[in-house]
Amino acid sequence: MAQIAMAAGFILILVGFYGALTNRNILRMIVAFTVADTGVNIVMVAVGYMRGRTAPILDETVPVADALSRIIDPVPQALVLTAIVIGMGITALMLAFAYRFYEKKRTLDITKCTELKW
Amino acid sequence: MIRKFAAILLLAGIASIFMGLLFTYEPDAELNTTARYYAERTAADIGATNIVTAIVVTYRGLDTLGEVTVLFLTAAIVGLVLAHGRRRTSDKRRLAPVGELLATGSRFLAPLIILLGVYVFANGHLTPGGGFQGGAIIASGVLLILLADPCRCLSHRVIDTVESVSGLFYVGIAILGIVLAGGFLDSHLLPRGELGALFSAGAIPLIYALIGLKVGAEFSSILAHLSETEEL
Amino acid sequence: MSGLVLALTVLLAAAMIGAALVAVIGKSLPIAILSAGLVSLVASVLFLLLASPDVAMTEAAIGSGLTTFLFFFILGRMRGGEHD
Amino acid sequence: MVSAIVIIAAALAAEFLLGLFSERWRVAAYAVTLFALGFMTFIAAEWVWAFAVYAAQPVEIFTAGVQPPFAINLRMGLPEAALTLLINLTGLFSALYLKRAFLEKGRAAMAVLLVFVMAQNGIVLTRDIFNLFVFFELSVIATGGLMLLSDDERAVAAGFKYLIVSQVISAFLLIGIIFSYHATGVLNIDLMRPDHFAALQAGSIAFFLMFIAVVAELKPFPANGWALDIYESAHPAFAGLFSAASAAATLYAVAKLLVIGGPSWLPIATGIGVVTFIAANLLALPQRNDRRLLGYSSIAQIGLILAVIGQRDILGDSYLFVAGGLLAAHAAAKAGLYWLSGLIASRDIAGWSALRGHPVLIFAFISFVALLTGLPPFPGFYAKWELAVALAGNGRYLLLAAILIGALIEAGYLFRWFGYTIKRDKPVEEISCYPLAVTAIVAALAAGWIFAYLWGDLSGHGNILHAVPLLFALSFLLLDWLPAWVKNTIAIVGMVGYFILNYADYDPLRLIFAVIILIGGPLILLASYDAHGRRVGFYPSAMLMYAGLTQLIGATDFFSFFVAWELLTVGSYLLILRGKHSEPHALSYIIFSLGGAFLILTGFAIASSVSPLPMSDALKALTGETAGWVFLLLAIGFMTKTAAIGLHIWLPGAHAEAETDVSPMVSGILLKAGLYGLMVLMLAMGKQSLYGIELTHAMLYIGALSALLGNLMAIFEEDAKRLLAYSSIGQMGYALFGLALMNHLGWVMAFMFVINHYIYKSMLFLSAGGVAKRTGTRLMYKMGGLITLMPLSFIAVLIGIIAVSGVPPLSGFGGRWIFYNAILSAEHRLPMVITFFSGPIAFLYLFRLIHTVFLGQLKDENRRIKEAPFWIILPQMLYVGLLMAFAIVPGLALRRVDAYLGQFFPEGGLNWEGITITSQFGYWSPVSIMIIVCVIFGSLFAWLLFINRRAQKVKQFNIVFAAERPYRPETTHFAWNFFAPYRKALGFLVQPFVTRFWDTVADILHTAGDLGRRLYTGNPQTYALHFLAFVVIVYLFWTGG
Repeated sequence: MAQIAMAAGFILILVGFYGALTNRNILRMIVAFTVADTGVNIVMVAVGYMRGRTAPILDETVPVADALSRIIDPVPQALVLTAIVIGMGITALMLAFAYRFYEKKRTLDITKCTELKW
Repeated sequence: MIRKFAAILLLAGIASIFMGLLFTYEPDAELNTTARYYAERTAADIGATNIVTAIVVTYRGLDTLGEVTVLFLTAAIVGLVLAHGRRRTSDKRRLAPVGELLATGSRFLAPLIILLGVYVFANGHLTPGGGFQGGAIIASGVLLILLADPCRCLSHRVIDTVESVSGLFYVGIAILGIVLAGGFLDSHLLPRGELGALFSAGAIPLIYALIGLKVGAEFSSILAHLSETEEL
Repeated sequence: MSGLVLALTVLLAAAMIGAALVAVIGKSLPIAILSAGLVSLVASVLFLLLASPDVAMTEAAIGSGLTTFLFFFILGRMRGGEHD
Repeated sequence: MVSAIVIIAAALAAEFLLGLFSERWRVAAYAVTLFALGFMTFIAAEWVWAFAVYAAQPVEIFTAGVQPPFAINLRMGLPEAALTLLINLTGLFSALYLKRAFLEKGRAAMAVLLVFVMAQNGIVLTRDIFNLFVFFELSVIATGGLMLLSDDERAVAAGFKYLIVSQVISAFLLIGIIFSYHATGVLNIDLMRPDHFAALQAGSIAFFLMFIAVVAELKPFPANGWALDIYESAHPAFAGLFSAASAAATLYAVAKLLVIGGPSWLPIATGIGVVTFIAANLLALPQRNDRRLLGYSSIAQIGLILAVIGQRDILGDSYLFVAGGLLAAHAAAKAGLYWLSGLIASRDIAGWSALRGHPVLIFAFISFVALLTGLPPFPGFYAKWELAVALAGNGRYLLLAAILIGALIEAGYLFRWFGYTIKRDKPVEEISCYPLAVTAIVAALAAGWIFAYLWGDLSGHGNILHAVPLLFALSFLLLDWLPAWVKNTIAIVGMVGYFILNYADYDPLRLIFAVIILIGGPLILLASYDAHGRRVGFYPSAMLMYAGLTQLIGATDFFSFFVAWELLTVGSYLLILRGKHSEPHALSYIIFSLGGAFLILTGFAIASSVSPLPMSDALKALTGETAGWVFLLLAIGFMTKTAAIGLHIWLPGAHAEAETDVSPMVSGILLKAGLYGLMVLMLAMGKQSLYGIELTHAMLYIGALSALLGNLMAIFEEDAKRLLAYSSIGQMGYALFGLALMNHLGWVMAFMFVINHYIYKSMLFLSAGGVAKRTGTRLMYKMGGLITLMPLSFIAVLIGIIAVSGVPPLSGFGGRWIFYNAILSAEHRLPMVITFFSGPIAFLYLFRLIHTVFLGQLKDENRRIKEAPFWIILPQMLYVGLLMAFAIVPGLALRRVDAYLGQFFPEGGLNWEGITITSQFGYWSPVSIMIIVCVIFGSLFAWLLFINRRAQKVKQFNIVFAAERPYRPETTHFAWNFFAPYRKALGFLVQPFVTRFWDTVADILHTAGDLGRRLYTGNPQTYALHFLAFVVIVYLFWTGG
């Protein structure tokens, strides 16, 4: 199951990159990047998954004493939480830059931002 | 066309790297060193039932501090980027007011949503959810207000103050950890309390609440900045 | 039970990839944005299956909720930009 | 001591505090920002102090009160302390510089800067890989934000490009981190071990992804287009910070990662680094935009440091010294240069000529260039030396060669830029001397010199800045406000004083050179009294050259010899650059010199890695093929300085275009440095052969060809000073030939040339310079008939050419006499014949100096000119006296040398009894020759006067108007193209093959750079594709290798 999720995550990353690298519209690029980000998150969570265990939350069903044998690895989840928020921050930032770009050029074509080169 | 071809070719190369990872991946049968420590010690040391929260707030608190800073930074930069083109308020086109129903509904709903957000981060150490999720929910409350009443100018002053004060308290608590407890961001400032109670797990609920407020304020700030842009 | 979960996982994965392809290749930008939101939403269900409720909540609230809103906010400001 | 984590906490607290300020309280917000940065700097400085002075132990900082790996921990050790100090200090000065922009943009911008600086600190301090990711993201976002501070509208797009590429990079980083965690069970860098990764294939791929993502932040070639756009368009204050601080932090992160990756990753790091170093330098060549050029140079430097980090296996503990030295130099120089660029309105590198008239800024500029090119006394020099020795000692010659080639290209464009600054037309727009900006620049300058001192103290070779001659030269920087004549007096007194104090320490061989440098130098400096005003920049440069020369002959080990070599090179370059039209010539001089210096460095590095003995003993101790290679490298290196044929193209321009009193210095004195090097080399190593070719034999041919072709080129020259310059090539050829004979007389002859060449070339250059000063031209056909107007100059030239051409009675003849004796005892006939024939050719061009300049018809426009100025004539007259003395008693100087050479070449010495000198083939009595010649000349002259006593003086008239006015009037002049018939016969020999060859090399490099940089299309998607290509290529190398 983890492998399936992981494979799906990798595919999302590749699909996202493909979209981000071939679409000329900036908004579409950003959309594609969010897809890739989701893929990364899925891969990360899948790495921490362990078959037949439950979420790392101690309650009546998972008493403290059993935690060692009942819960999955909590670390990747903690990391993904951070990664999601950072990803959202960068997306917001890119959107703001896109707005500024459109404001100046009245286009969202990424190939039009090549004044700086060589 | 060449670009597409190159992209496909290179991504095929990347895919083969990923396949190397995927096909040699073997799930752990037992928790590894780090996870084992958390599973065994969190309840006793930190007193939080949600181990992820304990990790996020305490063990890897520096990451979270950084993460909060990412949002802070993003909000600040979005403000800077958009401040450039923003015209004075007087130039703003007056949009037609939205319907009475929507306005009233949102006035009624928004506080509830915000309350829900508070609930989510207040219980972060016990149940799934926490400062970030709670913050996002608060922000969606703010979003609702913005959508319902586009002419309303959200007070940046209030948002910034909430954000700054909660941020300062966060850093303050972190530094207090050095002085009073075992180190930066140590949550043993406050008593551990009873496992599973609302007021338990040391400073975690306090920190997560501050994070919730801060994140909520930051998201709101981003949204408010965006909502003040001109239609192009 | 396990077989059901497995089947569900495969289904979710397929749905995600499908939505992702729409998001990346599809013609209309609003639909692409919605599809990307859908990818996140399906991913959050997948996170639940992977025993990660915290991540699932975050992904749903931030990944599929706020981010999608942000896109539409910006898109609304740039009429005509979507056709470039 | 304040805990290091307070650095991060302070930044965070300050930025959150800024949120409470109203937008109206910008000044207060700015004060908070500065205070926070100052506090962060203070903490870092405190730690540096603790580690450096009290040798404190590194401190681990635990967060959350839990041991790693269960919580994030930081570490503060000496490297961390030094790096955070560097970062925070740069941040502080950038903030000062940015005051205007900050007050305009408000507190949000200040908060972004604080986050940026904090993130760099975090990258350095953290020991947790995911935490590293968080700080990297902060750094990326803050970079995007700080791009908004620029006035350049394109900056926003550049920031956006970075965000796009970093999205791809961070995906790889995250996947790498999570799989590394899976493989090792920890996120802590210190607890991850190479065997964790080696066990599992997934683990090693995970490490690969992590590594490649962090390396991508170092802007490796070709995945660096975004960085160039950032460098080009960012606010200069931020570009400096970005180049200095973020490079420092990221390099340290890579160093941390490489520890866990294990030694198998080191070659990959080196490979990426070296490719980046060479490629970025090559692509920089055709660049005209100053900030983009600096961007290329930044990328190159970082690549070099990455390569050094990859050589950790052989550098051992000294890798911190080497990499740190390069990094310190890079940081100070790049920050300083970017900050300088903020003062200048034009974005073209030629626009930097606006700096002229601001000596402090010019000094800062050349210091920064020297920092970057690794010249002494800066840390990059020590680093270069250590690196070369380590690489040569471990047989990594290819890598060493690659690094040196890259460094040479970099020196090429940096010195070209400096040349533009000094020589190009000043733009209308003045620089804006914004006080805070100037403060930051001066701080960078001070940092560069402090680093120089520190690295000198840390190196095992002694501090370059403790050498008296160098300090004497540098003190002229502080005295530059004095009038020229005061400085001239100080210089003369200093040099003569140094000689008097030290002359007893020199052996006869060195004594000859010491006299030429320390007594001959002041003699030429007499001519410098002619200059008026303050002559800013002349004395530091000249004294730097003399300091280098003085230290050269005092050097006994490889290191100090090489230091001196580089010092004299830089000093003479600056001196030559002062000439009116000398810009391209000075450039080709410095490039050839540095190229030669790199060969010498390689030779020294090989030799000193074999044997730790002092220089001559170590050279002696070499055996086998190594000895041959070392000899070859060093010989070519030294022959670059003597302008042997093939390596000579820099000389004519450099010597001819220099100022009147500089030409004799660089010709009469500086050329001897190469001969001195050759002498030291050949005395120590004797005859060496490589692949069956005897190297001294090859040198015989080179010497002979230099003599022949140098003289041939001189005869077709119209420009008096160029003629003299070409003649120097020939003269050095003779000396080289003499040395290469490897017998007693050959060496005596070479010494004879050392002395003679100094005297007559100095004298002739002064005369030619004096004449050129009066007539306003150096073209000989525009002169004529000056004998009556400038009689003293005439006498000097007459005596000079008699001496040069080797006819009796002057010392030149002595040289010839010894030469003929020497070749009679040598076995190689062909080079001997060639050398023999170049003698009469010398007479052809020397004859023109008298005939065309002083005899013949006086030009109308020259009727009113006067004799050359007193101070230019005075040394010439002294030289005339010297030549006479040397002609009569050559034994004065040569006797002791002859005896000294007896140690090395016991056979074939001369017998110096009485006033005659006897060899195995005959004898030479200078005094009787003098008497005979004087009698013959005197009687002939008297007879001529007698038969011409009734000669009538005829007024001459201008023939030009007799018919149509010619298109090029000079073609009708009899002295123009005087040796046209010879050109028909021998012209093929003087075709500029060599010049064309080197031009082609330069063209190929330029074209390659120009084509290569088209890779950077400006499209962020292309940049992202470059990154993917980079990943795939490195992956293929890694799996394939």
